[in-house]
Amino acid sequence: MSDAVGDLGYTQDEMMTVAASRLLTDGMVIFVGIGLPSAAANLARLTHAPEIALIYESGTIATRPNALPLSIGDGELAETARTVVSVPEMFRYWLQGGRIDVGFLGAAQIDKYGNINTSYIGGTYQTPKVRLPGGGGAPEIATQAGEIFVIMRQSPRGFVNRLDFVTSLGGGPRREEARAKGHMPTGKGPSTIITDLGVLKTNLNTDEFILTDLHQGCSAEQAKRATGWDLKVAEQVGQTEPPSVHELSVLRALTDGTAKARDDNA
Amino acid sequence: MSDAVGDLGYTQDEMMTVAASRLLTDGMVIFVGIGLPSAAANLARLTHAPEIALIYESGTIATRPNALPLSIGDGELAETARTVVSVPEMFRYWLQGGRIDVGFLGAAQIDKYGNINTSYIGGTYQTPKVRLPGGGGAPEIATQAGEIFVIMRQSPRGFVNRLDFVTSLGGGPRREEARAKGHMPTGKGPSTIITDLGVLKTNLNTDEFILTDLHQGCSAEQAKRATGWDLKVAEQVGQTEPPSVHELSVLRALTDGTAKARDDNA
Amino acid sequence: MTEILSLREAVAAFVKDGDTIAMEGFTHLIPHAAGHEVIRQERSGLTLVRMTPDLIYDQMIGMGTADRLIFSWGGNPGVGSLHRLRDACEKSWPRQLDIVEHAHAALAMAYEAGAAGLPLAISRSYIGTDHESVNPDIKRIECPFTGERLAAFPSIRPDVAVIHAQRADRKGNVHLWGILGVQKEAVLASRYAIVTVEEVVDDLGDTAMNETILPGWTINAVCEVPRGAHPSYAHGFYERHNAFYTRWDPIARDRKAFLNWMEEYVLSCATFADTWNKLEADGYV
Amino acid sequence: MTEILSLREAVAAFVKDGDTIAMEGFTHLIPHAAGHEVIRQERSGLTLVRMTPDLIYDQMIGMGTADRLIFSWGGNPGVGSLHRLRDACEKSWPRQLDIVEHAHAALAMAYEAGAAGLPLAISRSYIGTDHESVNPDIKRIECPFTGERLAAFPSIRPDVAVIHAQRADRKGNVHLWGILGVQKEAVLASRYAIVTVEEVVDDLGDTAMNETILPGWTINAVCEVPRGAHPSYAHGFYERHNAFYTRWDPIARDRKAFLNWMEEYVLSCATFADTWNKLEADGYV
Repeated sequence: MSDAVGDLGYTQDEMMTVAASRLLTDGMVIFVGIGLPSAAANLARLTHAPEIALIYESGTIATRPNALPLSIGDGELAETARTVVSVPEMFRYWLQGGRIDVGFLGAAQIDKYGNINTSYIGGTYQTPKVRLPGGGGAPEIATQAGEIFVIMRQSPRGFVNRLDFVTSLGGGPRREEARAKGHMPTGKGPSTIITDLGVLKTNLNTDEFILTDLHQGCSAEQAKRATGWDLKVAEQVGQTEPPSVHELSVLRALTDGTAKARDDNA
Repeated sequence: MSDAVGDLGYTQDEMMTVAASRLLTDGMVIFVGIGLPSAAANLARLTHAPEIALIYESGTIATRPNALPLSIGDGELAETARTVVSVPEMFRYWLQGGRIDVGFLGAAQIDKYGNINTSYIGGTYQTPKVRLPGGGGAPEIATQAGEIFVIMRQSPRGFVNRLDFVTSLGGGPRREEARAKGHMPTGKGPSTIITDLGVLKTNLNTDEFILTDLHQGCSAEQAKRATGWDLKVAEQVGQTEPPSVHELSVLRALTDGTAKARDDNA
Repeated sequence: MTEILSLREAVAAFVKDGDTIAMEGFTHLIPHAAGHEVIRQERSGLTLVRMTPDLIYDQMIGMGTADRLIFSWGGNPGVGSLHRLRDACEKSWPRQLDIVEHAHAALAMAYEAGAAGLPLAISRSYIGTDHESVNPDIKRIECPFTGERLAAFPSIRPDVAVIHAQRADRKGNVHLWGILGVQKEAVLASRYAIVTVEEVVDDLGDTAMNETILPGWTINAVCEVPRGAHPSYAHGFYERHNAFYTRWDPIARDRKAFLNWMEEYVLSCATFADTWNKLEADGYV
Repeated sequence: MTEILSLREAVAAFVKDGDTIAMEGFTHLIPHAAGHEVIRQERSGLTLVRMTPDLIYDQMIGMGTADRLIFSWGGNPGVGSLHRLRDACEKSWPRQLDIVEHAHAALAMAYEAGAAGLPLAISRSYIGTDHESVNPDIKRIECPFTGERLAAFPSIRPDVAVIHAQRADRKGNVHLWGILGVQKEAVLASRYAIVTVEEVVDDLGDTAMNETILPGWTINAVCEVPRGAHPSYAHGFYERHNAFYTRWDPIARDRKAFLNWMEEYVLSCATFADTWNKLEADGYV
């Protein structure tokens, strides 16, 4: 645990995951991306939000895995789900049908309005420098879930001033333009970005994401340096409560389970 | 059995059902209407076409009832089905998806092109003299199944010159008009009408239904009198083979089973 | 989140005069008891949506709860007419009933589009039929890729869906199987959903992985009403009561006989259990 | 009607150069063995359709079978990039690969529209994104009832669908459960369908009433290929082989390592059973 910080020896990634989990309240219906969102959502379920309903795009509804899944469609997600539906049904009835409170996403690149790029970086679309995986479920999650939380590490490469490609819509002028053309987002869009340094929320006046909270040991200066746009800082910046012993132990049990699952069938 | 005819003592309705069943060949996939079509289709399955797949609009696929169902969604249809799908799936994937060889319908009124009225008779649409049940599955079956067989008793009230309302499309000029408007029927439409007097098939030149076969004891004159349009008769009229002892006994076992099912839960 | 309520409470809380109501069930699992409760609570001005109106809507129409019916097949299956529906269409008794006539495929897809959050459904429907001339809800859109002109019609988005299912748990997770009809779609297309069930259980146990479940957060009220689908059926609990469907025909044929029957077996009963006891005492069941 | 064939026979009979092929499976039940067979039979000019290209298409693209890819998420789940896919996109190795980029929702609905016999799908997709600027297949249609401008895109109608399932009977009825993905839709949208299965049985027995069954008449060929989904999984038979996904990363990163691996474990093997034996002997499994 070389990057451990603070008294309890938690990492910044753990702080980020714990902070994200606390934003999920009991009874919420969450459309969960794989990786960090899945870790935060399951941590919430196993701590303060036992009746949270986790939905993965593979079709698993109200699933309760014991270890964090490695893929979006691991067998354990199906086994512990209340029911499993087809992928078209998932996107038609559950996401587009307006049955999701929060879409919980990761991202490769994000701009100050919460627009996300997961398609390509550099070069041209036809001949990209780096071809990324693409949007997956995110383009529709971003406009159809009630609101969007994004969890990603803060760095100038990820928090950029201009995206090469908008794979999933954020707020701001683009969202207004879409509405003006008669394209109707049904959710509120991205409201919160949780990073390894702190929390960003949209400013009601500008629709820009601004820094509202810092994790212990992190400074606003550090956050600004890790951001490719001119990051505004809220007048009152909150301080995140460090992970509790219970939160940390549950999170570590979840990730240990994952490592074990990976080894078991190696 | 007061209306029994012929040596074996079969009724004209039985003859009609047996004649219809013989048109269904093994391996066919049939979308089956309730009542006479269901009787004929199950008779075929239990005699010469064991691998016929019967589909009812309630969502039951490849069902094998022991008694004729009273409703389109009897429990036995579900219990003996290979699988049961939702009604939207039935109409989307199976019918509109082009997975049906033959749609097998009954009708209240039919015209010489095989257009069918099951909506209303007399008065106006808003204030009908007789309000009929409506189309149910038939409007899309008529245009989306590979071809359509119709089974109904022949009478001037049923075989009419002009319909008050076209609930389901036949062949002829209306079908051509629809195509010209860019509305695309994907099946061939009605090809055969089986009645208690004989069999009518479409004439390739005029698209009109003409009399091609007579059951034993029935005359072309009788069929013409039972038809509201000027029924044309084929140059060579075939003679239907009477029901075999085996066909009759299977059919009666089917209908006896139905009567029993009705009594059992009375 | 779901409340476990009596049927009376659920109807009082969620069904309002003038609402658009979908009480669904395709032959199987028709929520008859809930229909009785809507009649008892004297709702009026309803728009009723149902693929197959069946006896449940024959009774509701005959008792004057509805101004409008959206449907695709209105008969007494295997028996004949729905006489109260006919009387309303043909003679405006007890009041005028506007009808919006669809075909099964289109109506099923309109529910599906509602569940899918879309404003419209498109399908290869109403080719060469007269429906478009009497139903202004049917329009045409041109496929931008093929030029085909497909039927377009508004999705169904009821105020309230009412369905019957075999089981629910106390959190409102609903389990139904057998002939599924359009119930899942009706619930997900609606603003509110009431589910009557044969039994409320502590735990649904191990249901098959892909069985139909409506999670609690899609359901507003669950009401335990044993035999609440009668004379329809609940697979695994009781069979369709075919004889009752036959016996309904002469009752519904005559206005007075109908009103007497409704007085006796619905209006003068406080709950469906009372109705059931009377039906039993009088040899109906 | 279905034939029970060897995988070699099935691919030879139904997969042609230049075809549009959908080999589906959403994490679960990915038909990897069938992908190997297509590579062995040196098909070329294929248009590959798949929501999540996964290792199966990484291998097929790297071996030059495809000119075009229609997809919505192309990564190695939980590991990182599909390096062969990236090399084709970024450096046109081994040949140029045209990509048609969708989002999951839209691609799933395009399959569904194909299964439903429609020329197009409509959805509330691509709101405010750049997809429309690079994918000419995405157009807009105006809802005639609300004026909303919905995304419209052509349905997916492949020449051949290839899926893996748990079981089939000798008549070709296919039984699959667990995570269902878009396999039913892919099969019903396609002209031909090949299904590899863990086991062919005389009788599927009593499957749950509403479980997913693809009847024999929708399937052209069934091939018994035990472990044919590896390194993906078959619920009830074996688990996802996560370590293999990790191990694939360095192999796929390097063109030569990739070609050597494909030579050793695919091209020089006659069947998937041979591949499996080699993987076992070399400690992969």
